[in-house]
Amino acid sequence: MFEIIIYLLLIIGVFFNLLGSLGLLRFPDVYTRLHAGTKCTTFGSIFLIGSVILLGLKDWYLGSTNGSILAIHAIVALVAILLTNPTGAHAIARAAHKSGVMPINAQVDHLKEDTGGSKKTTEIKKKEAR
Amino acid sequence: MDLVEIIHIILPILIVASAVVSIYLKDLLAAVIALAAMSLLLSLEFYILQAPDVAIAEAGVGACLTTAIFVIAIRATKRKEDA
Amino acid sequence: MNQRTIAASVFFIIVAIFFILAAWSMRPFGAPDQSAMDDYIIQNTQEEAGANNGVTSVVFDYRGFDTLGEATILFTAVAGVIMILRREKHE
Amino acid sequence: MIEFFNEYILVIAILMLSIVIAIIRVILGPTAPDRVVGLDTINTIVISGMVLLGALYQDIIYIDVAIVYALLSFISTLFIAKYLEGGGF
Amino acid sequence: MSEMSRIVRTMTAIMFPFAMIYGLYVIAHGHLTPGGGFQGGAVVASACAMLLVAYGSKWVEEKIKEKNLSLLESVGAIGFIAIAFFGLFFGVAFFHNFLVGSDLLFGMVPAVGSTGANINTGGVLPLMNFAVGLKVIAGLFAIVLVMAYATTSFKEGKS
Amino acid sequence: MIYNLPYFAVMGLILVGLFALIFKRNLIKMVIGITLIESGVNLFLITLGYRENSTAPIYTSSPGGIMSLPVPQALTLTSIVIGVAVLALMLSFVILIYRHYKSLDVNEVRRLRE
Repeated sequence: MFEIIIYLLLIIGVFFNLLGSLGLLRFPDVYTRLHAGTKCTTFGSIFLIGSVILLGLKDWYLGSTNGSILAIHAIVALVAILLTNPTGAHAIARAAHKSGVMPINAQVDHLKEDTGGSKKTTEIKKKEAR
Repeated sequence: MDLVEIIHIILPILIVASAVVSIYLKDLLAAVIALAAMSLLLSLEFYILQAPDVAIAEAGVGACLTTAIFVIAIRATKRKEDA
Repeated sequence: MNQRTIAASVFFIIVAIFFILAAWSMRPFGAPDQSAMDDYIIQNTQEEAGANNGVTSVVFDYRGFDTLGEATILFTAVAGVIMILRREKHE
Repeated sequence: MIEFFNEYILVIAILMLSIVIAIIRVILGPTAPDRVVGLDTINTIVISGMVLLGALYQDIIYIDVAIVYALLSFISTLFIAKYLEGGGF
Repeated sequence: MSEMSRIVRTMTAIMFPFAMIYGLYVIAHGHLTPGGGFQGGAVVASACAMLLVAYGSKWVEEKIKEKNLSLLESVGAIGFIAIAFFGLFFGVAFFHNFLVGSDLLFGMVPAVGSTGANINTGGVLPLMNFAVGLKVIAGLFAIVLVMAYATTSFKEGKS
Repeated sequence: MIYNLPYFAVMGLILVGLFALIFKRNLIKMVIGITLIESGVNLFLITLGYRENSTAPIYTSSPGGIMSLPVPQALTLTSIVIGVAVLALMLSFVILIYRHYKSLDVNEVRRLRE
């Protein structure tokens, strides 16, 4: 019972991780690569670490003290990944846009128009954004 | 334990490959990124060579401090390698 | 392609051949030759140093002088960095 | 080793393949943000691989390394992003 | 100018106590789990570097003076050497582990073989871990802070 | 029985670092080369202390069995912290040289010196 769920979680996780890195290779520009390389691997890692948590809970249920410690440490690692990974992705996207990397095949770039508009509206929008 | 040997085989090749990349690239920032990847894989190598103490030290130093110092130095000097 | 580059190339090739031969004739991976000292440390670290972690007991107990030298080098390096870069702040 | 754990080894081998692909992106990437995205991907994959290896060795002390990486690996990303944004530190 | 966007600042303010506590855990459990003074010091210094990159070096310089970091590093070094000299005074030799087997703090001897974690063991090793950890924290963070601050002020004065 | 592949990785790292140190003229590239050599030496020490099918030398709830050697790991541990301190010192010198000569090229620095 437990093993079937663990197998399922492992299959889902490794599938999404492989898909994420493949998308990282195949996509055309930075922003789409960011989708593949950050969101997809984070989603896969949730399932992979979740399988380890389930393994620890199973050991704990069977009467081993190491199982609970394994599960708790894996939960801490999962929470750390969930907190830090989107922050890094946001920082990369913002830096890429500020350093002048444009999306390929983009017809309208709203952010560009915002920063290139009249100064007053830009300042107001900046204050709102802060 | 046969498939673990695959990790033992792939990982040194990747380490040397990223080291070569970090020397080959002309852009110094890209070289530093490749160096960070090398440090990351080196920490995984320490991990599977049964040295978790060294892996933690390499993680704390290589993941953050080395890259930080290099980026600060590149910020203070210049980015492109003229050669 | 001056003489300097040629001499450097020859030196590099000699060193490369030496390293390749050394890596080729190394003992097999995963089987240390002499491990008497390490076996002693592994067996006695819980009684003598009182620690479960063998590496920490080596760093701070069996080989404390290494750590003392490391502390000296770290102190010197930090003092050097502060001394080099501090002058810019007051200008 | 129990036979059940061989599946973990298989998963880790596939993760190695993913790391190879991400390394190719780090090598190819035309601009610096591409390479940073590749580095971030390698970070995440290595963290999950470390947790799986800790479960494979059945030794709880190994997962500490994964936690350290998960806590600290995005700081290098922040430094490089701040450099690309321009402005001093 | 020198601070990052609001998301990064908020997440840094959330993550910084976690990283700090985890680093102190690594230092304090150095004799039981993988870790110790060097590793925990590197983790805490990295956490402080995260604060530096998110809020800018000027903000950090106002909070933590580099002089105090220098002082802290000297305190760590003096503590390390003093513990080593205690081994000479109370025991037989420099770096002698004089607390093992006594009834004092950290004086218990663990059972031989694979045991559970008991934090009251280790002799002088936890104390040395704390001294060296203090030294490494202060040293590495002083390096990063001084480099960031000096180069930034140079650039702004230049342009 | 991996047929000495980690030794070849050590050799590759040290050779790549030496190549950068000899043939590159950029100062930061040379510093990167020194970092690579240091990483190679660390990997060499850890590789020397590895035993086949061993566990880490830590007794806290370990599964038992033979353990890998602790002394090379301890030496590597001190080596890493020394490495980052010395790296910071070298980069400080590089920043100082750039402020004096406005260049990172080794030949430029040497020529202006004469």
